[in-house]
Amino acid sequence: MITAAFANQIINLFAAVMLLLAFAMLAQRRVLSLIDLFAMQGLVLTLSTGFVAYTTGQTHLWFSAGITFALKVVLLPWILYRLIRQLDVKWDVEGLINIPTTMLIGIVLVILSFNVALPISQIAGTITKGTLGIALASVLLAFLMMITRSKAVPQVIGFLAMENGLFFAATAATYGMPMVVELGIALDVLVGVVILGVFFFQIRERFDSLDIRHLEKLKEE
Amino acid sequence: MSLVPLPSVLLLACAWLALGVIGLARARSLTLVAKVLFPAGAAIGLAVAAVALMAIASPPTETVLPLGLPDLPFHFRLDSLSAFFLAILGLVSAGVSTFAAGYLRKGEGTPPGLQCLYYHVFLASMALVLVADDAYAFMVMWETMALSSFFLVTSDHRIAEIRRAGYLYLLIAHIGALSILLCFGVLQGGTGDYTFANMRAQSLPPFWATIGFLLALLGFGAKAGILPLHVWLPEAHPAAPSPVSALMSAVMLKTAVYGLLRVTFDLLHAQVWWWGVLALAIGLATALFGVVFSAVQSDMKRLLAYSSIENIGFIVVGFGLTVTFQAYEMRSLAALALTATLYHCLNHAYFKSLLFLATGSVLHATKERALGKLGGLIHKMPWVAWLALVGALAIAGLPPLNGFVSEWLLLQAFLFTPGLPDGYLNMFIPVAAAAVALAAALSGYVMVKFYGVIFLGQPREERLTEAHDAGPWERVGLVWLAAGCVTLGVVPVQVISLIDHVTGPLVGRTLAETATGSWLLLAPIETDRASYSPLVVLLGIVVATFAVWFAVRRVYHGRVRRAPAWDCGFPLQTPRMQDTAEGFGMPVRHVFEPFFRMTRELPSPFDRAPRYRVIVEDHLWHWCYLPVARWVERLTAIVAVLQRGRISVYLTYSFVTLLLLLLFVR
Amino acid sequence: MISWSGVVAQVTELALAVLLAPLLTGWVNQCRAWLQNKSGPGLLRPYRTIRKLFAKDAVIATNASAVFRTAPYVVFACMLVAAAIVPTLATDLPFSIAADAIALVGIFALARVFISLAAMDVGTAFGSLGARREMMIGFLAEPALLMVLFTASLISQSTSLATTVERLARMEFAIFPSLAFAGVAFTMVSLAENARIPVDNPATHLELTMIHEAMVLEYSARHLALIEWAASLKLFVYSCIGISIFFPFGISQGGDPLGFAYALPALVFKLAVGGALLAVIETVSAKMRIFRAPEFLGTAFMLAVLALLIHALLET
Amino acid sequence: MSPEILAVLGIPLAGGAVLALFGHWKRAAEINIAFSSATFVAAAALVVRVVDRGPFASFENQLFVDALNVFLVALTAFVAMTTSIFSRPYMRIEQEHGKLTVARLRLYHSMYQLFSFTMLLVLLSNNLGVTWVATEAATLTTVLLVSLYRTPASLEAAWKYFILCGVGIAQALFGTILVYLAAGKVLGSGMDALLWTELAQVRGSLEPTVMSIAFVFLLVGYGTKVGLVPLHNWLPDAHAEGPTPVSAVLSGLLLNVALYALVRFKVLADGALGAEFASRLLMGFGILSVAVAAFFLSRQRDIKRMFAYSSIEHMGLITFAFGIGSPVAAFAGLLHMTVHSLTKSAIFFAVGHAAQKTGTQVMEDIRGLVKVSPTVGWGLILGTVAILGMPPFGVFASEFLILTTAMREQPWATPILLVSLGVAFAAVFGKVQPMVFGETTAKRLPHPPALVPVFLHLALALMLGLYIPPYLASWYREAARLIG
Repeated sequence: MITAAFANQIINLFAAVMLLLAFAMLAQRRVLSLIDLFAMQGLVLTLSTGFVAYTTGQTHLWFSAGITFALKVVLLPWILYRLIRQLDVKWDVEGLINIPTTMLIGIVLVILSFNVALPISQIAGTITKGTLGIALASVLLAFLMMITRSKAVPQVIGFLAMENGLFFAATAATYGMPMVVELGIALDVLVGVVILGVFFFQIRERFDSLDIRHLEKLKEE
Repeated sequence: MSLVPLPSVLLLACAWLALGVIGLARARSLTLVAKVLFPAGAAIGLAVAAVALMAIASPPTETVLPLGLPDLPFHFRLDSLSAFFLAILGLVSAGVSTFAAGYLRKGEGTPPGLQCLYYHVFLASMALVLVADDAYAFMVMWETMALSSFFLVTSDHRIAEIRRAGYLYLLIAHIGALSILLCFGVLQGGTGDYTFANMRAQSLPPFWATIGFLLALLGFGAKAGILPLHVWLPEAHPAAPSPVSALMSAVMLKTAVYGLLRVTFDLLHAQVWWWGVLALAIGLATALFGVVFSAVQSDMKRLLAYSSIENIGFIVVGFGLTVTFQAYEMRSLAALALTATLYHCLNHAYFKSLLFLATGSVLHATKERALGKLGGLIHKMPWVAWLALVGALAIAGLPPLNGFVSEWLLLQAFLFTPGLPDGYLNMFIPVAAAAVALAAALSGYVMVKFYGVIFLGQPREERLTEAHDAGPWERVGLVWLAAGCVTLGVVPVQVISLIDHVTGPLVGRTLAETATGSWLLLAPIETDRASYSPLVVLLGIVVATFAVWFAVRRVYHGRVRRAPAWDCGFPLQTPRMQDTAEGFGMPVRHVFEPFFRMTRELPSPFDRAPRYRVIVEDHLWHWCYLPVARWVERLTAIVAVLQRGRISVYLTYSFVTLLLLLLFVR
Repeated sequence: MISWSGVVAQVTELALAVLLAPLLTGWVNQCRAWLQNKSGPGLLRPYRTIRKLFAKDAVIATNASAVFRTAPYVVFACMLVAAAIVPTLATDLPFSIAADAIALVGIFALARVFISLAAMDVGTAFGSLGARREMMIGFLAEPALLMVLFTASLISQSTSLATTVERLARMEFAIFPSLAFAGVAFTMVSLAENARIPVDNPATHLELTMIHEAMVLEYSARHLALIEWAASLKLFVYSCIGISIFFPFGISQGGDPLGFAYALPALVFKLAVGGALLAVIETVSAKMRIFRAPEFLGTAFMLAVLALLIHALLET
Repeated sequence: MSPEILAVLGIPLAGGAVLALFGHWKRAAEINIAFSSATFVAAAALVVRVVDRGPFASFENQLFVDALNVFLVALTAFVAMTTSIFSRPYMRIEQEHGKLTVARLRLYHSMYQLFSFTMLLVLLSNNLGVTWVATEAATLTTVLLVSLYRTPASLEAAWKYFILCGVGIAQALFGTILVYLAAGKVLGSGMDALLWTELAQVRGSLEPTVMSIAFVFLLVGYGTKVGLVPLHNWLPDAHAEGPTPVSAVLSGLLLNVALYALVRFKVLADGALGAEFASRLLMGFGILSVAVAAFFLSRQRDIKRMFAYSSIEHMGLITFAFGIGSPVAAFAGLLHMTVHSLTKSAIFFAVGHAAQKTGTQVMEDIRGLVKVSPTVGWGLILGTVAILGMPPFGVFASEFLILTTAMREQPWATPILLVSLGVAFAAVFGKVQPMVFGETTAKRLPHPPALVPVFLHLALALMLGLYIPPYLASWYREAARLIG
C-alpha cells in the first residue's frame, strides 16, 4: 500500500502530464501527431484512472479505466488514423491565431482554471482533488484549440480532447461518474465520432476540402 | 322590463359572433350575407343600444365568465360609462350595418362571408372591450378588435398600398396594446390581481400613477390617433371598405377614448394637474394638425380620416381639461368638460360615419376617390348629397346641428377656466381656446371643400354622369345617421341628462346639479352665464327662411329662367376650370406652410405640356418614424455581425461567455 | 321670464335692423364718396337697388342645384337670427337666451358656409375661387371674432351677449386694456367679414382681387336682392356688436320704456359715427393683395388672443 | 415498474429499431405515424396515471414523473405525433421532387423515432447523468436529420450544429460532474447523488460555491441547446436547412427539452444559493436573447430562418419568465412553452407547404398564398399572428402574464421587452403579410397538404388563450410550484 502523500504526488504528476499534452496539442500543427498526442492523453487518463482505482479501491473506476483505454487509446485513434488515410488529409494545419498568442491565452486560461477550481477542490473529498484545476484547464485548452483550428479533423480532435478533460475532471472530483452514465457518455462519444467520420466524407465530397472555412455560407448578410 | 342588461349585452355580442360564423359557413353567398346577416346585425346593434340606454341610468352590474386565465377569469361589468359607449356602438352600427347590407357587391377582394365574419367579430369585440372588467379580458378583446379590423382594412389585399396601410395599422396598434398592457401592470400596484376592481382599490404613489397614465396615453393614443401616433390613421381608414372606415372612425377610435377615461378617472384616482395640461397640449396639436392636413388632401376618404384626427384632438382637449379641473377638485367644471368630451364622442360617431358612408356611396357610383375627378354629384345622387350635407354641416360645427353643441360646451369649459390656482395655466388656457376656435373654423373650410368639390359644381369627368344614387338599404342607413345628427343637435338637454349618469360616477358631479335651463334651454351653469337653445335657433332659422321665402313670393312676380352660367362673361367654360381639391387647399398650404413638408413641381411659362404637382407630406413621418426605422436598421446591422458564419467565432462566443460567467461567479 | 317689454324690444329691434341696414350701407357709401370728393349715390340707393332687383326676372345657371336657390334665403334668415341676438336698443331680449356669443359666431359661419357652397354649386372658375377665398377669410376671422367676444365674456362673466352688454354698461367706468386690444381686433375682423377695403372691395369685379363679389356673380334678381340685403344686415349687426360691447352707454336695461326712447337716438348716433369711421378707414387704406389678407387677419387673431391674455394677466 | 413509462420510452425506441429495418417500405410513413400515435397514447395513459396517483418514480428511481415533466412528455408526444402526420405527405412530396432517396427516408423515419425517444428520456430521467447522455444523443440524432438532404448548406448547418452543441453540451457535463461532487458531500457518492429527486430534497445543503460554478457550466451547456444568445448561432442554420418536420420538432420540442433540463438545475441552484443567483443569470440571458433575436428578425430573407430566430426570441422570453421565478411567472413560462410549441410547429407545417408550393424558402419569392391555397395561407397568417402575441391566441396569455409580472417585479426589463416585441412584430408581420396576401406565384402540389395538424395546433393555442381547463391549470400550477 502506498501512502496518501505519495499517491497524491503521482496523481499530480499525471495531471501535469495531461496539462503538458494539452499544451502540446494546442501547439501541434500536424494532424497525425495530433492524433498521437490525443492517444497519449488517453493513455495518461487511463493510467491515472487506474492508479486512482488502485489507491482508493473504487472498483468501478477499473471499468472506467478500461473503457477509456479501449475507446480513447485504441478505438478512436484507430478510427481517426483510418479516416486520415482515406481522406488523405495529413497536411499541416494553419491555425487561425498564431501559436505563441494561443499559448499565451492558454496560460491565462490555466491561471483562471486554477482560480476557479480552488474553492471546489477544497470541498472535494477525493485524494485527487488538487488536479481539478488541471482538468478544467485541459477542458478550456481543448476549447481554445477548437477555436483556433481551421480544419475539420483537428477540430474534432479538440472536441475529443475536451471529453478527455471532462473524464479527468470526473475522476479528480468524484472518482468518476456512476457506471451507467459513463457507459452512456462513452457510447455517445463513439457514435459521435462515427457520425463525424461519415460527415468528413460528405463534406469532402461537397466541398473538396475539409477546411471549415468553406463552411461559412450560412450567415447574415 | 326585467331584462338584465349585462347578460343581454354578452348575449348580443355572441349573436354578432354567431352571424359572423354563419357568414363564414356560407362564405360565397352574397344574398344571404347582404340581405339577411347584415340587417340582422343592424337589429342586434339596435338591441345593444336599447340595452345600453337602459343600463346607463342603472347601477353597475358585474358578472364573471369561467373563461380566460385560471386565476383571472373574464370579468365583465356594465356601468354607465360602458353603457354610454355601448350606446354609441349600437346606434351607429345599426346605421352602418344597414348601409352595408346594400353596399356589399359581388367580386371585390375577400368573399362576402369572410367580410361578414370580420365585421361582426369586430363589432362583438368592441362591445366586449367596453364591458371588460379585468386587464386580460380587456386586452384580449382589444387586440381581437385590432386584428379583425386589420383584416377588414386589408379586404382588398391585392393592392400593395392597402397591405402597407394594414401593416402600419396593426404594428402601431400592437405597440399601443403592449403599452396598455404595461399600464395595467403598473395599475395593479404589486398585488398580482388584474381585475379592474382591484385596480380601483389601489392608491398608487404619484410617480407610478404618472407612469401608468403616460403608458395609457401612449397606448390608447396610438389607437385614437393622437399626435405623433396618428400616421396609421390616414392610411388605414381610406384603405378599408367604407362601412368599415365608418365604424373604425366612429366607434373604434371611441373605444380608445373609453379606455383613456376608464383608466384615468375610474382606475387612477390621484390625478395630477399636469396630466391634463399634457393631454390638452397634445389634443390641441392633434386637432390643428388634423384639420390642417385634411384641408390639403385630395382623396375624399383621406380627408375624412384626417378630420377624424382633428375630432379626436378635440376630444382629447376636453379630456385634458377634465383632468386638470378634476385634479384641482373643481368638480362641476370637470363635469362640464367631461360632458363636452362625451358629447363630442357621440357626435363624431354620428357625423363621421355618415360622411364615410356617403363617400362609400360615391365610390360605388363613380369608382373614384380622388376629389379632382368628382363633382356635381348632387344632380345624380340627391339622396346621398342632401344627407351628406347634414353631416358636413354638423362636422363643421354649425348651429343648430350636433357638432356645434359639443363645441359650445367645450368652449364654455374653456371660458370658465380662469379660476385655476396656477397662473401659467391661466395664461395657457386662452391660447388653447384660441387654437380650438381656429381648428373649429378650419373644419368649416374643410367641409366646404369636401362637399363642394364632390357634390357641387360640374362633373369633372365624363363618366360621372352615369353615377346612380344609393339603393334603399344604403338610404335607410344614411337617413338613420343624419337623423341622429339633427336630433343630437336639437335636444342637447335630454342627451346631457343621459350623459350626466356617466359624469356623476367619474368626476363626482353632474351638470344637472348646476344647470338652470329647462327642457328647451341648455344652460350648464346658469342662464345668465351661458345658454343655448338649438331648437329655438333651428326654429328661428327655419321660420325666418320660410317667412322670407313667402314674403319674396308675394313681393316678386318675375319669372325664373335657366341659362348657361355667366361667369363674368368668360365665353369658354369647362368643368376643368373649377377649383380642384389642390387649389382649394392652397390657402391653407400657404398660411400653415411650416406644418407641411411640400415638394412642388411648378410649370415654367415655356413648358409645352405644363404640369403642376404638389406632394404634401407629414413632417412627423420624417422626424419620428423614419429615424426610428433607420435606427432599427442600424441596430440590426450591428446585430448581424454576430452571425458571420465562421464557426471559430461562434465557438469564441461560447468560450468568452463561459469565461465571463466564471469571472462573474468568482 | 319673458316680459312684454322684452318682446316689444325684440320685435322693434329686429324690424329696425331689417329696415335700417340698407341705410347704414348707403350712409357708409355716401360718406366715402364725400371723403373722396365725389357726389355719391345718395343715402337711399341700397333700397332702390333692392327694389329694382326684386322686380326683375331671375336667371339661374343650368347647372345650379337647389343649394344655389335656397342659399340666399338661408343666409338672409341667418342674418335675421343674428340680428335678433345682438342687443342694439335694449338688453332685455327674450331670444338672446337661445343663442349666445358662440352661437352667434356659429350662425355667421353657417351663413358663410351656405353662400360658399352656393358659389361652388354652379361650377364656374370664379365661383369656386370666391368660395375658397371667403372660407380662407372665414377660418381666420371666425376665431378672432370669437376671441374678441370671449374677452368681453370674461370681463362680464357671461357668454350671453345681452348679459354681457348689460353688465358692461352697468359697470363702473374702468379701463380695460384687454378691451382696447379686442376693439382693434374686432375692427379688423369686421372689415374682413364685411368685404371692406383693405381686404376686399365691395365695388369691384376685378377677378384677381374680389372675394365676396366672385361668389355672388351668378345670382340675379330676387336672389341677389336677398344677398345684398343680407350683406347690409351683416354690416349692421357687426356694427351693433362693436357698439354694444365697446360703447354700451345709453342702451336700455331691463324693461324700461323711457330708456328705450333714449336708446334709439343713441344708437343712430353711434351708427352714424361708426359708419363715417368705416368710410374713413376705407378711404385712407389701400386694398391688399389677397395673400396679405391672412397676415392681416392673423394679426387680428393675435391681437384678440393678446386681449384674452391681458385679461388673464392683469384683470383677474 | 410502471408500464406506462416503459411504453412511453419503449415504443419510440422500438419504432426506431423497426423503422431502421423497414423504413424503406412504402408504408414507412404510416408506421411512423403509428408509433408516434402509440407513444402519444402511452403518454396520455401516463398523464392519467400521474393525475390519479401523483408523482412517482420507477425503474429503481432512475425514471420519475412529476407534474413538471409529465406535462412536457404529453406535449412532446403530441407534437411528435402531429408532426409525423404532417411529415407523411411532406416527405412524399420531397421524395417526388427528387430531394430524397428511399434510403434517406429510412434514416429519417428511424431517426425521427429515436429522436422522440431521446427527448422523452431527457424528460423522464431522474438521473442527471442520463439526462445529459440523452441530450447528447438527441443532438446526434438531430444532426443526422438536419443533414438529411446532404446539400452543402445542410452539411454546413449540421456540422455547426454538431460542433457547437457538442462543445456546449460538454460544458454541461462538467457542470453535472460538479453537481455530483456537491451532492456527494451530502448524499455520499454513488447513484443516489445524481438522482434529481434525492438532490431536490437536500438542495438546501448543497455547497454554494460549487453549485454556482456548476450552474454556470450548465447554463452555458444547456443554454447552447436552448439557443440563448450568444450561444445560439447553430440554431437558425439548423432550422433553415433541415427538413421542415425536423425544424418543427427542433423548435417545438428540443428547445423546450433543453430548457427543461436547465430548469431542473435551476431548482437545485436556487436551493443552494438562494433565488437571486440563477434568476439573474436566466433573466439576463433571456432578455438578451429576446432583444438580439428581435433585431435579427428584420434581416431575414429565408422564412424558416426567420422563424428560427423567432424561436430564439420566445425561448428568451420563457427563460426570462423562469428567471423572474415567481409562481405566476413560472406558470407563464410553462404556458408559453406549451403554446410556443404548438404555434411554432404549426407555423413550420404551413411554411413547409408554402415552400414546397413555391419551390423556395426565400420570402420575397413567396407571394399571395391565400389565393392559390387558402388553407396554407390562413394557417401561416394565423400562426404568425398567434406567435407574435396577438390575442385571442394562447401566446398572448403567457406574454400577458410575463409582461405584467415583469412590470411588477423587474420594471427595468419592460422597456427592452416592449421595444423587442415591437421590433419583432414589425419584422415578422411585415414579411409574412405580403407572402400570404397579394398576387401569387405559387403552383399546385402533387399531394394534398396535411393541414389538419396546423389547424389542430392553432385551435389548441386559441383555446389556451381563451380558456385554460382547470385540470391543466392546476397542473401548470403544480409544475410552477416545483420550479419556484
